[in-house]
Amino acid sequence: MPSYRRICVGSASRSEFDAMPRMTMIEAIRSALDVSMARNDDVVVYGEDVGFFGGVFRCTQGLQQKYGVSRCFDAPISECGIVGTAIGMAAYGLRPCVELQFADYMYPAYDQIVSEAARLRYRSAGDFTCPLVIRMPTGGGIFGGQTHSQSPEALFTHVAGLKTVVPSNPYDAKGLLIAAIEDPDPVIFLEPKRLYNGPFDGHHDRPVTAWAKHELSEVPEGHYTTPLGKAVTRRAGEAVTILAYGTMVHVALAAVEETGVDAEVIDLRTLLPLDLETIAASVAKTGRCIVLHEATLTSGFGAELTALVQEHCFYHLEAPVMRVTGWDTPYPHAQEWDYFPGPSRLGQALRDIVETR
Amino acid sequence: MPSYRRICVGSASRSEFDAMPRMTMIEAIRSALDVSMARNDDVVVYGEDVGFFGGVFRCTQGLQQKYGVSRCFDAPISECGIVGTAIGMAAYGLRPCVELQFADYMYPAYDQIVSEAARLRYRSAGDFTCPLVIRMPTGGGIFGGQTHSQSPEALFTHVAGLKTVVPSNPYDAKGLLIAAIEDPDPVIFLEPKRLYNGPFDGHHDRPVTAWAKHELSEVPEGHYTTPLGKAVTRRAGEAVTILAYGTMVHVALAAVEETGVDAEVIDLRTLLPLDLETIAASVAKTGRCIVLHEATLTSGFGAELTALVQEHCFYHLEAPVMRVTGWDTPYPHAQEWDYFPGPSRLGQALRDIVETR
Amino acid sequence: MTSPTPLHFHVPEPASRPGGKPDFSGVSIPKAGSVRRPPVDVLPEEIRDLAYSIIRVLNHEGRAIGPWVPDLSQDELVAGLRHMMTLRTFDARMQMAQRQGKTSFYMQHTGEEAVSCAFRIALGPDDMNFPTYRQAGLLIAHDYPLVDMMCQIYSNEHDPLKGRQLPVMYSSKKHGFFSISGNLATQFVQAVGWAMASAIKRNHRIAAAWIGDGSTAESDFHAALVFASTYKAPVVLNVVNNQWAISTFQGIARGGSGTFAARGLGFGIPALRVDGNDYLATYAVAKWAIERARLNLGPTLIEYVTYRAGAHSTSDDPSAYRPKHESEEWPLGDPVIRLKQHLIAAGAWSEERHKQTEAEILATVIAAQKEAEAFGTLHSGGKPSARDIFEDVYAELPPHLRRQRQQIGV
Amino acid sequence: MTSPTPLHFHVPEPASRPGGKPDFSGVSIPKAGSVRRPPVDVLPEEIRDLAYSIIRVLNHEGRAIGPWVPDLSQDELVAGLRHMMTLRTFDARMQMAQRQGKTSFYMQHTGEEAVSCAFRIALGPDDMNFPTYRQAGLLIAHDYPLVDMMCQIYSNEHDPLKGRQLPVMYSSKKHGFFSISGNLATQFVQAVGWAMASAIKRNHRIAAAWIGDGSTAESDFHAALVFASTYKAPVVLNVVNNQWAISTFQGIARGGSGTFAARGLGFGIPALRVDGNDYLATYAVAKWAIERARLNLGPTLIEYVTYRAGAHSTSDDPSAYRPKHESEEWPLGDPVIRLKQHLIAAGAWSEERHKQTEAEILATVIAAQKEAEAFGTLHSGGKPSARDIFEDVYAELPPHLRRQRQQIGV
Ligand SMILES: Cc1ncc(C[n+]2csc(CCOP(=O)(O)OP(=O)(O)O)c2C)c(N)n1
Ligand SMILES: Cc1ncc(C[n+]2csc(CCOP(=O)(O)OP(=O)(O)O)c2C)c(N)n1
Ligand SMILES: [Mg+2]
Ligand SMILES: [Mg+2]
Repeated sequence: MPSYRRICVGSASRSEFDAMPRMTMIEAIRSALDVSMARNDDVVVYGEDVGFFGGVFRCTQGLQQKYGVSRCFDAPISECGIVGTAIGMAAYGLRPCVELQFADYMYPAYDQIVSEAARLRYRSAGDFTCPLVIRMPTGGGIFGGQTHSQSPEALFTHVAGLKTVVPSNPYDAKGLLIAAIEDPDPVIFLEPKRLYNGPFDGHHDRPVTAWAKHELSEVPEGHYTTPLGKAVTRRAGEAVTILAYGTMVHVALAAVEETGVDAEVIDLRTLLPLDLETIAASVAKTGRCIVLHEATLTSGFGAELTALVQEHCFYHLEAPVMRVTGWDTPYPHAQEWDYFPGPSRLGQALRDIVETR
Repeated sequence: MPSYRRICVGSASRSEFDAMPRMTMIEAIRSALDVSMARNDDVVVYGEDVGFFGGVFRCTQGLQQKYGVSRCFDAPISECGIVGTAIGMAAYGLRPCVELQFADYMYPAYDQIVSEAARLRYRSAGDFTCPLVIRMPTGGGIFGGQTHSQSPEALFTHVAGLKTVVPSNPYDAKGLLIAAIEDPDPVIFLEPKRLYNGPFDGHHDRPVTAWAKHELSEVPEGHYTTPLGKAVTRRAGEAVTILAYGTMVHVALAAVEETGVDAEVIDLRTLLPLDLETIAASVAKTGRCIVLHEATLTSGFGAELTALVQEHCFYHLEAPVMRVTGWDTPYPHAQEWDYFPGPSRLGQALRDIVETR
Repeated sequence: MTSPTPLHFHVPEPASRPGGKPDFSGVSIPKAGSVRRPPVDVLPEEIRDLAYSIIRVLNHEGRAIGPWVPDLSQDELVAGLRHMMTLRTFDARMQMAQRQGKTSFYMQHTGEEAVSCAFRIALGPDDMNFPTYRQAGLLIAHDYPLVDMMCQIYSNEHDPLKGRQLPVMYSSKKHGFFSISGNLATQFVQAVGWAMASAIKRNHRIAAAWIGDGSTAESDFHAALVFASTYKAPVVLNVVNNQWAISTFQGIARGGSGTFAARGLGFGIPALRVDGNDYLATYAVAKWAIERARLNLGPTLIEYVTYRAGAHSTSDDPSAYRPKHESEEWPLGDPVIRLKQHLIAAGAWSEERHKQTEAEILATVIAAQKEAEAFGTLHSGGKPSARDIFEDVYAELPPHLRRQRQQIGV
Repeated sequence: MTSPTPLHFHVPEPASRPGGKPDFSGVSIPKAGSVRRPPVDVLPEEIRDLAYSIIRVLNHEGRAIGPWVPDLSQDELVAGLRHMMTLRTFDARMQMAQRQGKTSFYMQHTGEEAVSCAFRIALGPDDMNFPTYRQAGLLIAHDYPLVDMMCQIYSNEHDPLKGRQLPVMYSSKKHGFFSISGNLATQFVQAVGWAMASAIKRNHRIAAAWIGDGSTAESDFHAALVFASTYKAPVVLNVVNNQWAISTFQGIARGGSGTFAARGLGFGIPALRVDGNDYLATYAVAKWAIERARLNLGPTLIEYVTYRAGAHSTSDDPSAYRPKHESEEWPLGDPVIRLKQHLIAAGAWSEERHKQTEAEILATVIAAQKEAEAFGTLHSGGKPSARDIFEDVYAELPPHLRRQRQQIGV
C-alpha cells in the first residue's frame, strides 16, 4: 500500500505534523467542532443527545461542559425542528453545526434541507444565506438493520444548493468539517460510522484495526482545513480507476492489494462539487473505471459518476464503467455481509474489468 | 410523425376504441379514479382541496358527490398526515389513492414514503403490505416558480420498494393509474401538469393544441390497464435513441420532426421497474442515445439511464450517451424557458450526437 | 363488551356551500372591551380561557373601549389607515396587472389588511418577520418601496430577486422581512431558530412567525411550538385564521379544538385570540406578545380571527366552494371601514379626507406602477438575465454550473 | 420601548445528574382514588384538568380504591402479573443473550411492564396496535409465542421476519401488532389512518397508537393529532412517558407544557394521565378510552407516567447521564411489585406462589430460548437465506432485482 500522506491534500503546514497526536475519526470530528467553537462564537452545536451526554457516538463529548449550554445543547427528537431552527439561526448570522443521530433519520428534515436550506440564497438573491452544517452518521456494517445503515448521499447530490462531503479518515474528517463550518453555504457532512473507531476494509471477520496504526490518524490539534471539492488519489495505478468515498476507500485499497490489480484509487471526499478533473485525468489514463458505494444501486451517486465518466472519457474507455454497490433493497440485519459491497465483490469486479477488452 | 396508437401497448380491446370519447389528461385521470372507485369499495381518494372542490387541477371533480364524503374528502394541509394515514389505511386493506397538490410539496411526506410505505412489506416479511398510490403533479412550464415546477422522480427511483410511473398522454394516464391502484405495492404516480390540458412539445410561444386533436386522447370509458414496467416506442428510428417520459416525450417528437434526425423515441412510462429490454434493444440498433428530462441534471434519473445504457450497450455505442435536462439550479420563474430543456436544446444535441463518431 | 353500532366516518363540513345562505352563527363573538388584559408576565395556565375568546377594542359605533385600548395617537392611527388603504389599492392594481398578462400570478389581502399593517407598527426595526404570502402589509407599513414590490411581481430587470421567485414572494432583510417560501409552514420553525439565535447572542431582537389557519396542520408548526416552548424562544407565533385554505374551510385543519389559539395550550404557550379586523385590538395584542418576548418571557401564540374576502390567488375562484356573498356576512366587518369609522367618530377623519386620501394613494400606486413597468413586465421589456439562473445557487459558481452556463452561452 | 436586559437562552435541565441525588420532588402525585371518573361521552373541555393530574388506583398498601377501580377478577389480575413477570424474565434472558453475542441488540421494558400488558387485555382481539420497541407486553399478554419472538431477536432460520429486521422489531398481524419501524413516531399517524379505514368501512375495530415521551416532538405526532381530531378517528393515542429519551430527560420534549397529556387539549382530544406503574389504573384508563373509540366518540390521548428503569438499549449506559440510583427513588414504584402486593393484600397471592411462579416462568422462558437457539442465533446455526434479501421488496421480483440476485448466485 502506498503512503496515504504522500498524496493527501491539506493546508496544515509540514511542521505541525511533527509529533502529532493520533485521533480516531470521532476524536477528529470532536476536535474540529472544538476548534471551530473556540475560534468563532457563532458556531453552535446541537442535536439529539448531543449536549450533556455528548452524542450517541460521543462526537460532541465535553463541548457543553466547555462552551456552555447556549453553545451546545440537547434538542427535542425532531429532525425537522433541528434543521428548521438551524436555518433560522444561520439566517440570523450564526454558524450552526447540527447532528442528526443517524442518516436514516434525516427524512423528517428533508423538506427543510431541500426546500429551505438549499434554496435560501437563491430565492432571496443573496439577501439571506444559510451557512449550516448537518452532520450525520451513514453506512452499515454495524448490524444496525435498515434504520441504522443507510447511505442517502444521492438524495443530497440531486439537490442544487447543497454541498455533500464524505470523509474517509480522521485527518480529512477534521479538515473537511472545519472547511464545511466555514463554508458560506449549507453542507451535508456524512460520517461513515463504520470508520468511527478504525479503518474498516470490509473484512468483518478479521479483528478491527485501530486508527492509531493508520497514517491518516495523525491529526494536528489546531486549525486547518481540507478544501471542499478536491478529491485525492489514495493509490496510483494504471489498470483501472476506482472511484470511492468514505468506508469504500478502505474496501477499495483492500481489494486492490488482494487482487494485485494495479488500480488507481480515488477518494472523492466531496461529492458535490465534484472534482471531475481528477477523475477524468485518471480514467483517461487507465481506460477503465469502477464506481463503488454502499447505497442502493439504482439512482445512487454511482449512476452520476458513471454518467460523467462516460460523458467525459468516452473515447478512453475500454470497458463499460462498472458499479459495485449495495443491492436495491432495504439494508437487511442478518444478511448484512451479503448486502455490503466488500472486497470480494469488488475483487471480482476488478478481475472482470481488467480482462474486458 | 408515425401513428402513436400503432405501437402503444394496452389491454383495451380493439372494438372498444370505436367512437371512443376524447379526454384530456385531467379527464382521463378522473375517469381512472371513477372507474376504480366504482369497481372497488376499498378505493378511497383524498388530499388537499380534493373533496368538495375536486382538486386544484380538478382531477377529482365530482367524485365526492358521486361516492360520498367517506370515499373522497378534503384533508388537512399535511402531506405527512395524508401519506401517513394512507399507509395505515392500506395496511388495513383499503386502496387509498391520495393526491399531493404539487410534487414540490411531497417532501413533508418523504419520510412516510421512504421509511414506511416502501419498506412495510419487506420489514414485515409480507405480514403487512401497502397498496397505495400517491399522485402528484410534476414539471414546470406554467410559470410556477421553484415550488410549482419540480420533477423529483429520481428521489423515488433511488428508494427500493417504490414503483414510479410518469404518463405522457390521456390514454396511458388512465391505464397506468388503474394499474397503479390495482398494484399490490406503493406506486408514485407523477402527472406532468403541463400536459393536463394538451400535448405540450416545448414550443411555449405557439398556441396550445388541445388533447382532442391527439390520437392518444381517445380513451375508453370503462376499465382497462396499461401494465407497469413496459415502455413504448413512440417513433421508430435508426440514428439515435431518445429516452424520455412525460412532457419530454412530446418535446422529443417535436425536436425529431424539426431536425429531421431519424431518432427512435421511447416513452418509458414506468421508471421503476424499468423496461431495460426495450431500451437496450433500441440502443443496440441505433448506437446512440440521448436521455431527456426536466429535472436537474446531477443525480437525476438520466444518470441512472445513462449508466444502464453504457453498462448494457457499451459495445454498440458510437458516441457518449448525452443528457439533456434542466440545469442544476432551482427552477426559476422568469427564466423558465431558459431552464426548460425544450426542442431547440434537444435539437442541438440531436445534431451533435449524429455527427459524433 | 356489548356490540355497539358500527363506526362511522366523520368529515367536518362548513356551515354552507355555494347556493346556500352564508352562516356565521357558529362564530361566537364577545363584546368589544369585554376580555381582560393580563400583565405580560402572567402564567400561561392563568389565561387558558383567552384562547377561546376574542379580544376586541372597536365596538359597533367605532369607539375604542376596554382594557386593550392601545396607546396609539390619532396620527398613528391615520398612518395605519393609510397603510391598509395602500395595501388594498396595491392589491387591486396588481390583481388587474395579472389579468392583463403583465405577470403570472398574484395574491390579495382583501379583508385581512389590519393584521400585517398593525403588527408591523408594534414591532421594532431590528426584529424579523417570517411571513407568508399574505403579509405584504409588513412591507408597506414599514415603507418598503412599492416600486420594488412591483418589480418583484413583474420579474423585471429591477426585480430584487432577479426573476427567480413567484410574484409576491418578496424578501428584504433590511425591512425585517424574511424571504418567503412557497412551501407552507416551513418558515414558522425557522422564526423560532432565529429567535433562539438572538437569545444565544444575548441580543434584544425578536422574531415573528406567520402561518395560515390551514397550514397549522403542517408538521413544521408542531416543531416550532416544541422548540419555542422548550427554549422559551423570544418569538411571536402568529396564526392568521382567515377561515379558508384555498377551498378548504378552517374546520378541516382545526378539527375538534374549537380555535387555533388552543393549539398553544398543550405547550404551555400563552395563547390569545384577537379580532383581526380590528386594527386597534390587533396592534394591542401584538404589542403585548412582543413585549413578553422582549422581556425574555418566551413565546406567545396569537390567532387573528379574520376573513379572506377575495380569492385565494389569481388561480382561484371561490364561488365554486362557498356562498357568493359570504364575505359580506362576515360578522367582524371590514378592517379599513372599521378604522375609518373609528377615526371619524373620534373627530380625526372625515368622509372627504378619506376620499381624498383614496385618490392620493391611487395616484401614488399608479405612479409606482408606471415606474415599475418601465423596467419591464413578465413578458415584455427589461428582463433579468439567463445568467441569473446560475448565480446564487452557491456563493461561488462551482465548475459544473460554469459548464452548464457555458452551454447556453451566457 | 425602554431597553430591557438582553435576552438569554433557556435550556431545561433535569433535577439531577450523575453524582447528584435523585430528585423527583417536581413530580406531583395525587392520592390513589382521588381523580374523578367521567362518563365516556364527556365533552373534552369538561375534563381538561385530567391532563394535569394522575389517575391512580393502587394505594401505598396495595389496596384498589376510587372510581377507577376496574372490573378485573383476581384470576385476571394474576394473569396480568404473570404477563409482567414473563416480560421481565424474557428481557433478562434476551439482555444476557445479547451480552453473550447471540444477537446484535436488545431493548428492555424494565419498570414499564404494566403499560403494554394491561393495555393488551383491555383491547379486543381484532384491534390493531401500532407499537414502539418498548411494548412487547402487547405480544406476551396476547399469547404470541415466546419462541417466535426469540427467533426474531436471533435473526435465525425461523425468524418470521427472515432476518431483515433489527431485534425486537416484531410484526404480527394476527396478534394485532403492527410491524415496528425503527423510525420514531412514523406509526403514530398510521394508526390514525388504520382507525379511519375502520370507520370508513363501518367496522367495529379500533386502533391503538404508541409513542414515547421524547418522540412526541416528532412531526408525525402532530399529524396524528390533527387527523384524529378532524375525523374523530376511533383510536387510542398512547404516550409512554418513561422520563427519558436515551440521555435526554423528558423536559426537553415537554417544554413548558407541564405534561404530555396536555398536548391533546389543543386539539379538543380528551386527555388522561395515568400512573403507568399501576396495572389496575392503566387497565381502567385504557378501557375507558377504548370504549370511547368503539362508541364512535373519537380519539383519546393517554399519558402513562412511568420510568425507564434500565438502559435505553444494549448500546446505552445511563450512568453517564443520570444518577445511578435514580430508578430506586422513582415515586411510583415497580409495577410488578405493586400488583403482587395488591394481590397479596387481597388474599389472592402469596410470596411463595410468587417465587414459585417466578421459577416456573424462568423455566418456560429458558425452554423457549433453547428451542429458539436450536434454530440458530445471529452468528451461528440456522440463518435466513441471502435470497431473502431480495424477496418482499415488491410482491413480485422485478427484473433488476432478479439480475442482482443472480450476481450473488442465490
Ligand atoms: C407544503 C405545501 N403544501 C401545499 C401547498 C399548496 N397551498 C398553497 S396555499 C394553500 C392554502 C393555505 O391556506 P392557509 O394556511 O389557511 O393560508 P391562506 O392562504 O388562507 O392565507 C395550499 C394548500 C403549499 N404551498 N405548500
Ligand atoms: C426519527 C428518529 N430519530 C431518532 C431516532 C434515534 N432514537 C431511537 S430511540 C430514541 C429515544 C426515544 O425516546 P422515547 O420516545 O422517550 O422512547 P423510549 O426509548 O423512552 O421508550 C432516539 C432518539 C430514531 N430511531 N428515529
Ligand atoms: Mg387561511
Ligand atoms: Mg422515553
